[in-house]
Amino acid sequence: MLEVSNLECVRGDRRLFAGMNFSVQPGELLHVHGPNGSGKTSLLRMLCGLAAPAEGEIRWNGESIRSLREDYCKEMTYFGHLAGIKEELTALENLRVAVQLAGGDSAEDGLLDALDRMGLAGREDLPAKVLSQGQKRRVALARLLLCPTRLWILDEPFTALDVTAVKMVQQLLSEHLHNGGMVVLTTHQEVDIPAGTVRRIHLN
Amino acid sequence: MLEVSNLECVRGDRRLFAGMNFSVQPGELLHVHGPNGSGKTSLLRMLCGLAAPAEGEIRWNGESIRSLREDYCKEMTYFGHLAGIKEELTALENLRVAVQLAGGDSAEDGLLDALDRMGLAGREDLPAKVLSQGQKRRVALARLLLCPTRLWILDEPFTALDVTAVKMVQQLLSEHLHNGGMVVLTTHQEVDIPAGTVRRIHLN
Amino acid sequence: MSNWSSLSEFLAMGGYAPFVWGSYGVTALCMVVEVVLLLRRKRTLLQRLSRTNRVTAEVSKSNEVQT
Amino acid sequence: MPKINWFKYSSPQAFYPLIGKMIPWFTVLAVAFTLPGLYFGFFVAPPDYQQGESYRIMFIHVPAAWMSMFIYVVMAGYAGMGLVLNSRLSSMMASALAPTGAMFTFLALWTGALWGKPMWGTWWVWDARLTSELILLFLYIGFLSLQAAIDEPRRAARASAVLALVGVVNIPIIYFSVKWWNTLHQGASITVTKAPTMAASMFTAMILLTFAFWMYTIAVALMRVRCEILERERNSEWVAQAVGRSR
Amino acid sequence: MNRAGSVDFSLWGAFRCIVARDLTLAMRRRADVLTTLFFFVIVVSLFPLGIGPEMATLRIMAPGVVWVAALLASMLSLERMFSADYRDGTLEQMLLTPQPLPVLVLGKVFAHWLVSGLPLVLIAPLLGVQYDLPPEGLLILAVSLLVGTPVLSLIGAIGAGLTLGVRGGGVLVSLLVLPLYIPVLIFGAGGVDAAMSGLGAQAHLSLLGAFLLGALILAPWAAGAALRISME
Amino acid sequence: MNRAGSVDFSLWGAFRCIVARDLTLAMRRRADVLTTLFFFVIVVSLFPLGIGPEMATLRIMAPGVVWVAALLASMLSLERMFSADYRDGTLEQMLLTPQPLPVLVLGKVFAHWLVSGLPLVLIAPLLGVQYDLPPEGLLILAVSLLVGTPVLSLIGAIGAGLTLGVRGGGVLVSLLVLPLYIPVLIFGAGGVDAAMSGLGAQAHLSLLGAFLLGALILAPWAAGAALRISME
Ligand code: HEM
Ligand SMILES: Nc1ncnc2c1ncn2[C@@H]1O[C@H](COP(=O)(O)OP(=O)(O)OP(=O)(O)O)[C@@H](O)[C@H]1O
Ligand SMILES: Nc1ncnc2c1ncn2[C@@H]1O[C@H](COP(=O)(O)OP(=O)(O)OP(=O)(O)O)[C@@H](O)[C@H]1O
Ligand SMILES: [Mg+2]
Ligand SMILES: [Mg+2]
Repeated sequence: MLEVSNLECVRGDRRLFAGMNFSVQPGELLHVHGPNGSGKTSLLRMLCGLAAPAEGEIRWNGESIRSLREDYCKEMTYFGHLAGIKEELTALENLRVAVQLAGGDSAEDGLLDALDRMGLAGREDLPAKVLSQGQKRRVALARLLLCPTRLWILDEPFTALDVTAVKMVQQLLSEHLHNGGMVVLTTHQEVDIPAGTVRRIHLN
Repeated sequence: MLEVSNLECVRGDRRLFAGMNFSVQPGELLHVHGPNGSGKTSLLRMLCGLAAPAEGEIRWNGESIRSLREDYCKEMTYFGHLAGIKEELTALENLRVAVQLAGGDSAEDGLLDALDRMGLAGREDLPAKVLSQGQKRRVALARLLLCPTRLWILDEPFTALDVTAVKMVQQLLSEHLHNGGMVVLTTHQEVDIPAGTVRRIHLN
Repeated sequence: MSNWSSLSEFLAMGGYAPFVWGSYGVTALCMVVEVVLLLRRKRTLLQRLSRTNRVTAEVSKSNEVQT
Repeated sequence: MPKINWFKYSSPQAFYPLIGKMIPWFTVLAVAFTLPGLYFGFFVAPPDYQQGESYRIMFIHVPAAWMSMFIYVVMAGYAGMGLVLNSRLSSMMASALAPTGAMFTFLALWTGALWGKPMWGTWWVWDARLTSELILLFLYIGFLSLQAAIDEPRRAARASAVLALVGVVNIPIIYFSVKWWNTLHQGASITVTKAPTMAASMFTAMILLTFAFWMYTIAVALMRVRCEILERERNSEWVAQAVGRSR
Repeated sequence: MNRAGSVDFSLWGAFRCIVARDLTLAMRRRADVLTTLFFFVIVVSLFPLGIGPEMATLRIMAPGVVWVAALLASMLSLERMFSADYRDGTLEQMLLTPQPLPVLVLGKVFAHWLVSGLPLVLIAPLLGVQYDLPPEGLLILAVSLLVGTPVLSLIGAIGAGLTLGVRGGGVLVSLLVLPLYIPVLIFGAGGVDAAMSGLGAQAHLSLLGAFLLGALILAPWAAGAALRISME
Repeated sequence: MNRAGSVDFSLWGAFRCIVARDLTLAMRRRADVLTTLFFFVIVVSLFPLGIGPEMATLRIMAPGVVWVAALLASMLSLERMFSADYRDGTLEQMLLTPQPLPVLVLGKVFAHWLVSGLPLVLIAPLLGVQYDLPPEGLLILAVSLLVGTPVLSLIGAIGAGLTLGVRGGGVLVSLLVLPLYIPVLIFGAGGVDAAMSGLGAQAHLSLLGAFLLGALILAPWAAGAALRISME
């Protein structure tokens, strides 16, 4: 369970938000929304431990994520504005490295299967640099299918995806919630998740 | 008037499309859509003269854009996946340089006004690197308010924009069409333009 | 009008064998390697092309543009 | 206004079969020059009274050095044509010549070094001619690396064409600079000297092997051009047919 | 404030706009400017450490070492000339403006030289003193760098344009341009040598001047062509 | 195929995975590997052009020049160690994997050395020949580079980590790491000098070995910390 208490974020001269409290329980999706520049990305980077909060604490199952560090990473997957795809590696190799380092199961069949589900069948052996904007994001998202982590932190996962792919990802999120996973998400599009509890935080 | 005849696009081993014909008349919006990787970006880059077609020709008012080159650039504005914003310059400076080079009117008042309309009032003097994803795109889009070009070529202009900003841009497109402008656009979201003719091309 | 009375004398090159044969040998080697590499390149290329040809033919058929 | 379409005159499609027919001829010619060249070089030409047998390196050293320079100029010419006339075949010829040119440059350096050890007692001196040959090798390597670093063949051809043209403007400048640099300082204690009085048989051997190298270069370049054509035109109908036929 | 309307925006205006932009950028990341300079100073100072402290040897080497260091410093800063613009899309926009490309390129090269070449010229005499160069040597060193470094920037622009977006561009560019830099090196260092041995550096400097003229005329076109090719 | 389950994926596995990944990347852009090498060769060849062709002078300079060139080549390739990963977001992901960061860093450094250090060691004797070094000099040159270049990569990793995302990082990194490289340079070049003057290079080489050991133990931690700071 992810708990946030009294969180404050300061960027440059500006205090983006302060005194933020919330928690995410298994089976819950937290949709952080707000206009451009309201601090969504900043919040998510704190939640996954990349940035340090100005004030307040973030706890995972009761312990501060700063002290857990690698143990927290074992249970969390972050997907940011940057897709984390190496242009020279093929789609398959990209996925394999990501899964291996995350400690997931990197059997060849599973990888191919995941790419297939993301609509990349036949592109597995193309270097990522020749893939289109949306295809690259799909490769990155395929990781979600293979990492057995409980908390997903996704920063605008729908960017550059076409309608089919957006549906696919929403379906995936439902499944994850259904299995007791947790999701923190930002997006400017509408989220339509059939299963699980959806909660919202509005930043301004 | 933009005319395309018998256009063919080859990327790597793959022929993305061939034998494409269409024209864009004043007051018309052409919405290119299609799934990820169908060749929308490739098409737009050819239309603005950055990439050369494998076959076929693109004409502006009856002359090939290859031979017109700078004269064509005078009448065309391109907005790509990359926003074209220098991180170290402030929002205002970014806009000023872009407008000056495009040959538009770079009076200070006009620039401030445009940034204001894009919802960046009070951020004019922040270096672009501290702006959020969406705010950067807004700075880039402000250019459209100041460049007196007739043809706009926009590759996913709504990416990372919040709801208010999307509405704003759609309003802007309507006005442009109303004044006899032309627009070529890709986006995975729905386009809702009150004025002008909207035509669609579907790539697959 | 031969310069050499025996094969071994020919091979010895008046004591300069490593230099002379080193030059001629490397030259010949480079040329042979270049030709072999080229032949191999052509062979693999033809194989790959005839394989991908079928695939692209199908793709371009389904890639008709609809306006 | 009808524009001349240069593609038509140098279309790869038209040349592909022609090239196929030319390759065997040049191969035969290369062999036909090599054999008598080697015969003259080893069996007719007498030993040098100063250098003994080591001078026989000259019969490949000098042709290799000549070729390395000729090829660069020819390559730049083709590259320029490819860029200005936008003719695909020319830029393919340019990229087909480069590896062979680099090889001859390397060979000139290699054979020169092997000759230098017995003659001058050292593998290398910073003499003008030697240094400019080394720089030529760097230019070739730059050309090849640039081409290797760009995946899109069209872009690779055009980018390296610009480089080749810039290089060809620079080659005379580099050559004279190096020459002047070297002579302004106290000259290196030994310089590349002409062979004393060259016997006719020596000259014949050298000329024959030069022709052999030429023919070899043409044959190899044509072979490479055939591969390039196939690679760059792999989407066209005629390649599909040609490939079908050759299988 | 520049209140140029859309009509009378001249070539000179475009040139000035680019130079002003690039200088502003350089001022925003002042560290950049200083680091080129420090790189130069450090490389020159490394040699005595690698070679040993005898002044006689060092004096012979001085012009060569300073010039090679200038070459390397100028080459390293090349990467910055276009690649940031390429990555954030401003270069794409620049190619699509109605201004002639060679003028824009010339503007960028000039700004680049002001930021990375000029400081070297100014600091070089100081380094020459470290190597115990006589006054006439110091003067010619500075003058030869003043005439030579713009040539380096101009030639470098072509290489930088060609390697844009190419992986490993940073090192590749050195491979492309270093051989082309050689004449500048030879006449630059040679001029200082000549001056020190009392032969007069006139000839060397005039040749450097001729290179500069040639490069000024040809390089902007070539670099412009290179940029267009890289954007395809 | 590596069929490691989520449980038994060991430190060694993580190390191997990173090394394999980086070597694959290097093979994909083979030009990169070669360009570091050619850069080294070209820089070494530039010096005679700046200084003059006398063999006696050149022989004295040789160890210093080769070592400085190795320093520069290794430093230039540093930029590649993390910055591509930083830009495309893979570094961010790497920091968020459950593997200990120093192990991942060590993997990256090792791959980097294989690609950019080892080739220098192999080609250095050839360049020594151009400078007319005697055989014992050539041997010690190669050995000292073999022990010294990994130290350069390790120290460099710290600098590369610290300058990530800083504009003009490429030059800034040189400013940070060159001073740290100096001891390696002194003992590396000094060893060759000593061997050539018949004093024996034992002492120099052992010191280089000690540096290597120290760097192996400390640098991965420091570089890991630098990366975390850069990502904030
Ligand atoms: C690495 C060492 C060497 C290199 C790079 C080299 C390079 C060259 C080059 C570029 C040429 C053609 C020059 C021209 O036609 O203007 C040439 C020609 C020649 N070289 Fe070398 N050379 C080397 C060593 C030697 C040595 C050791 C000798 C003999 C002692 C030698 C004898 C000759 C001769 C006789 C010619 C033909 C002369 C002429 O046509 O003017 N070279 N070499
Ligand atoms: N160093 C800084 N100085 C001043 N303001 C800063 C600094 N860094 C960030 N900011 C401000 O903080 C906000 C950044 O927020 P963030 O990137 O988290 O936005 P976001 O909610 O993700 O927006 P978007 O929807 O556009 O992605 C912006 O308003 C930006 O102007
Ligand atoms: N060098 C190449 N080799 C093979 N395929 C390539 C190459 N370059 C591009 N492609 C293919 O061309 C397509 C690129 O299309 P493009 O980037 O125009 O897509 P798009 O329609 O803009 O997609 P998106 O909606 O994801 O932005 C992709 O399918 C990609 O795989
Ligand atoms: Mg954001
Ligand atoms: Mg696209």
